[in-house]
Amino acid sequence: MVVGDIATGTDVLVVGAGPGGYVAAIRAAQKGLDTTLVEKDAYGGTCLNYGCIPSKALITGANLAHEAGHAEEMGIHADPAVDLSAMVDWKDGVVDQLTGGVEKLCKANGVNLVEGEARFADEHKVRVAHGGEGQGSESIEFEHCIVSTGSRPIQIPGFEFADDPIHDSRELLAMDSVPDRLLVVGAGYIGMELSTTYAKLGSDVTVVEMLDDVLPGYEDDVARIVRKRAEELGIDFHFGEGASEWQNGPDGGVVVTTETEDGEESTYPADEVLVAVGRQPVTDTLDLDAAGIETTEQGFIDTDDRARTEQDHIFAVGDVAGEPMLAHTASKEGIVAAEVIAGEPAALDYQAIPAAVFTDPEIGTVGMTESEAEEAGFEPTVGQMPFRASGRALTTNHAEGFVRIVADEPSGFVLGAQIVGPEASELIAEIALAIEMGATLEDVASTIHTHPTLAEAVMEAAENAMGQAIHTLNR
Amino acid sequence: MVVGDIATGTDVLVVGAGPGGYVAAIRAAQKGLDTTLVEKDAYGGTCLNYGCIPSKALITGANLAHEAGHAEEMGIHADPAVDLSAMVDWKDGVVDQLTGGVEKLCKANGVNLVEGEARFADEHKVRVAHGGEGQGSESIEFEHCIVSTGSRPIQIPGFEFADDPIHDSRELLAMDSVPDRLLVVGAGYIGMELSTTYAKLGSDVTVVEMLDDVLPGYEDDVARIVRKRAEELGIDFHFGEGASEWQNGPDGGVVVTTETEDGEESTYPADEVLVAVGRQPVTDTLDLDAAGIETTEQGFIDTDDRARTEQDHIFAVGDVAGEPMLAHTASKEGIVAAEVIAGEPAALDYQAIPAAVFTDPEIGTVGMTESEAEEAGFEPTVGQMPFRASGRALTTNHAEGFVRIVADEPSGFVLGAQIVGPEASELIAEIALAIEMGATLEDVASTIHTHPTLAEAVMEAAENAMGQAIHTLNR
Amino acid sequence: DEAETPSGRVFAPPNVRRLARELGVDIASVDGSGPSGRITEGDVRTAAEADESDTAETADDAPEPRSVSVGDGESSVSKRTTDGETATTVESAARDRTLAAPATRRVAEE
Ligand SMILES: Cc1cc2nc3c(=O)[nH]c(=O)nc-3n(C[C@H](O)[C@H](O)[C@H](O)COP(=O)(O)OP(=O)(O)OC[C@H]3O[C@@H](n4cnc5c(N)ncnc54)[C@H](O)[C@@H]3O)c2cc1C
Ligand SMILES: Cc1cc2nc3c(=O)[nH]c(=O)nc-3n(C[C@H](O)[C@H](O)[C@H](O)COP(=O)(O)OP(=O)(O)OC[C@H]3O[C@@H](n4cnc5c(N)ncnc54)[C@H](O)[C@@H]3O)c2cc1C
Repeated sequence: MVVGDIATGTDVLVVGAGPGGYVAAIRAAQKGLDTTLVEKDAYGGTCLNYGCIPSKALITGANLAHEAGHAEEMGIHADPAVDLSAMVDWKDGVVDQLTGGVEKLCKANGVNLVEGEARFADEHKVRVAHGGEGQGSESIEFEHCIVSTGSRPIQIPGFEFADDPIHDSRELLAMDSVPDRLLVVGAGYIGMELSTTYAKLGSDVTVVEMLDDVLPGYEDDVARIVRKRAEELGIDFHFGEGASEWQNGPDGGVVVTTETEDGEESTYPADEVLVAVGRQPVTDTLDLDAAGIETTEQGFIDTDDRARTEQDHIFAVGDVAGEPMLAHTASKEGIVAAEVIAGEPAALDYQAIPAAVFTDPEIGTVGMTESEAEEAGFEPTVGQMPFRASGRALTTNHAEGFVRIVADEPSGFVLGAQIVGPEASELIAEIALAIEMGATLEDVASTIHTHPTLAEAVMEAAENAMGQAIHTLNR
Repeated sequence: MVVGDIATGTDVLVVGAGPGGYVAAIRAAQKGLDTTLVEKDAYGGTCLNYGCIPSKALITGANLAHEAGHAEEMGIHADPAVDLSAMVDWKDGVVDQLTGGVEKLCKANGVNLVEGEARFADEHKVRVAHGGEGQGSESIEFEHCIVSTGSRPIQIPGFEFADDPIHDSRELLAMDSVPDRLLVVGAGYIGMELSTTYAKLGSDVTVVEMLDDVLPGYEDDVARIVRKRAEELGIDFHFGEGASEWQNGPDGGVVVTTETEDGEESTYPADEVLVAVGRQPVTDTLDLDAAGIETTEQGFIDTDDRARTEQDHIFAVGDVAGEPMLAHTASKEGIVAAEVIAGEPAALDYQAIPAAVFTDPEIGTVGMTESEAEEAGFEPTVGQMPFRASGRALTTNHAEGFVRIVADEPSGFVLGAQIVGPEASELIAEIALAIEMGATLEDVASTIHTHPTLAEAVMEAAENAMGQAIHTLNR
Repeated sequence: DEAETPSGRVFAPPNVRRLARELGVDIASVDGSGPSGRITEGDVRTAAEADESDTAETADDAPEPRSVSVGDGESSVSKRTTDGETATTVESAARDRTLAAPATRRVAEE
């Protein structure tokens, strides 16, 4: 059936069904607003289909296979064989379950779902082009719009994702078999998560990074623990080098050339290449000027603390709205946008955004580092608990890393935390709540923590900052 | 060298170096008090040597071996062989590291360590009998005393731990090899943790329990998930039966007879028998009457909210002070006792004690259940999030269970939570903090939680209680 | 609009409960100004001042002085006492940072 250009109207039009958009749409519908969600590709967006979820699934699989194969110390002898295409099938099953769930939840909450690609026609109208069989297009008029079209990987000159051996993260999460030699360009969190995964699955991994350490933006002692472990896993790092070109190699693979700032060249053979140097907002395909919205030089949409763009009735949430480009920020912004449209006193007034990196070990951070706290005018005091002093960490056979908590000395208010170690992604949740609640070190230290758990290390770090830790020597 | 009966004096005498005693001693010393800690067996007490730590270490090993052997679905093919005595050696290494740490921390904080068994001579004096080579004894006079002598397993008539095939949990954590057939008497948390462990290591496990379900004290829907999984692992449950006697069996093992309330008998063959029917306080070997202290009928010492006994200068902490008999309660009581002795305004004024059971899946609970909240006069509202709707849970391939949060409807104050599922022991920490802080559902729901994490399910449960969950349908 | 809290349960963070003991305030009788009546540091200090101007009597929850020879002769109680400023804003911060819980901020917003 060919659908002609019919025009419909809606209170709230949401463009893009990633964690920003689908959450915004559900909340808007929950608030009684007539809501329409347009998605051109797959419900759940990058996060559920090609990002957070697939990467974490493969990390689980790689960890299990690797750990079981390296547990002689614990009396476990195994030599696991990994069938990557079966692992990817399992991962796809997880993704399907979640994206199916998103679709069902949208419908159950009364969100109208439209498949197609939206472009602004004017300040109150989009045209949606339907792909595939049905073809055609439709116009949708809206009172309010939430733009949540996400981001795509940045390409570097000479490395086209269209070329066979050159991959973005999405392709690397859907491989048939484990490459013998993997070259990774970029040691940010996506590059590091995937190099660790493939190193554990058995690839020889080489990482080239322009800067001088892994995970730029993280403190030295945090990044160092992850880099050391990656090196133990056999990952070969080359810092201060940018990938400049690639050629077919003599042995069927490719040879990648890198260049330092001074123009020094090196070459690395590989079978597959992952380029993970960052992501850019998807705003250039939206005809945003028709809606009267400008973007920044990098293509981001500026928003205020209600997630509003320069057009009062148009909101932007998620990766298009700038850093931090994280799924949970997208969702939070989506919720705020929906509630603001519903007339509620919602605002992006959070104190801290937690973030996690699922490397080995994991990283979890929230709020301020010590030096950020100082810059902000606090008098920071810091407490630390190494996991090697944690009973629970030792019993899990993962005792690398530490919990560090940052607080304001005079008031005791908790300002931030950096955790690197087992389950760091989960442990950070307690400190995020502490920060939001305006909790003091004493509050965290006085709260009884279950023994034996990793979370005790959070309590212990707070006690350490107060000079009264039991399981570490106080400074 | 034979030490005669010399008398020394101390501000604070701590009897027993478990998590109650050693923590109390360290804190007392930190407060500048002259502190002496007497231990007759091993630093760290039951918890580090024979309880929490060893059990969690073996659970880690059993989980890894079992998971790796059952991951075909994820594309992992392995057939792990377990050398239990090597696993136990690894566990012993973990224990040594921790108990060595406790000894060092005591010394570093200036605690005087005395090895031997203490008995009260009068209200201000103990006699310490030195075991082993040195023999002899000494008297120690004290201003204040903290009794933290812990607990021991209860024996049942006819089942002597001295008999070869009859074991307490301590012995079961130090086996040379995996028994073919293990019979477990008692389906409390220790019985369930160990049956699950041995089932995963390959034993045929039979559990007999007097009551009609596993884990008495936990809500039905929580216990059911753990029982179902245990049954999947091949554990054979017999409820409503008490073990009455055992005999040598024809095949070299034993035959255990059980009896129902109505006198119906059954017999079960086994190679090894674990009796885990509860623990009783170690107070009968202390000559407490010489100190003017009576115990309850079950041998516990009554204390007030400062951990004080009927003698103002004598405190009792940990398992001797009654339920809940948990390591972290012991430590908290130890800290309060030490601070009260130091003249500080400390008190056992916590609102909630979290607890965990390290079964498959784990259980974590804190504060009130819905019915407890009702009994206490609140108007409870409940929110729930099943882990099968959690992206992170699905990516870990462990999506059984749920997070349930209990709050007071009119005020929104969080009152409790029951979590059964992956990392439940860790996730409960955030809700413990929420309860202590007087947080409302809105506070928990508004705190940004990292994606993808299990902790998001806590936020989602709070949203569900508020009728605005995104990833579950609201009731 | 606050209902009586059942079973004498107090909704106040640990540091506020400790402060109440330190100042000899019976926290169960303090009116909370936070969301749903949560008790803040400021509420306890106000109650303490009111107590003081009332009578010099201390609540029965007050810590008893104990006859111990503490190392430095001074308990850490006095060291821990903070100045009288309220807990909601940290003035030392150059940044305008509100240290109030989400529910508190929403109430303010409304
Ligand atoms: C490998 C990888 C791992 C990651 N891991 C994590 C992690 O662990 N934690 C984390 O927080 N973040 C992670 N991220 C980042 C996370 O995926 C993004 O921050 C998040 O997806 C942003 O959500 P969004 O809703 O803004 O956009 P997206 O998820 O990108 O969704 C945008 C949607 O809009 C659709 N769309 C675009 N244009 C149109 C149009 N014109 N019409 C209709 N539909 C349109 C797209 O098809 C897409 O479905 C990861 C990313 C990658 C690539
Ligand atoms: C298998 C098992 C698993 C467990 N798992 C957990 C768990 O996961 N989490 C949890 O919270 N709890 C757990 N527990 C319970 C936990 O071990 C106890 O609650 C905790 O050890 C109590 O601490 P305590 O300091 O009171 O006593 P104990 O740890 O029992 O220490 C008492 C110490 O006093 C010494 N002593 C006794 N009498 C004298 C004397 N007269 N003179 C000198 N020394 C003396 C003993 O030798 C011992 O070292 C577990 C227990 C077992 C058995």
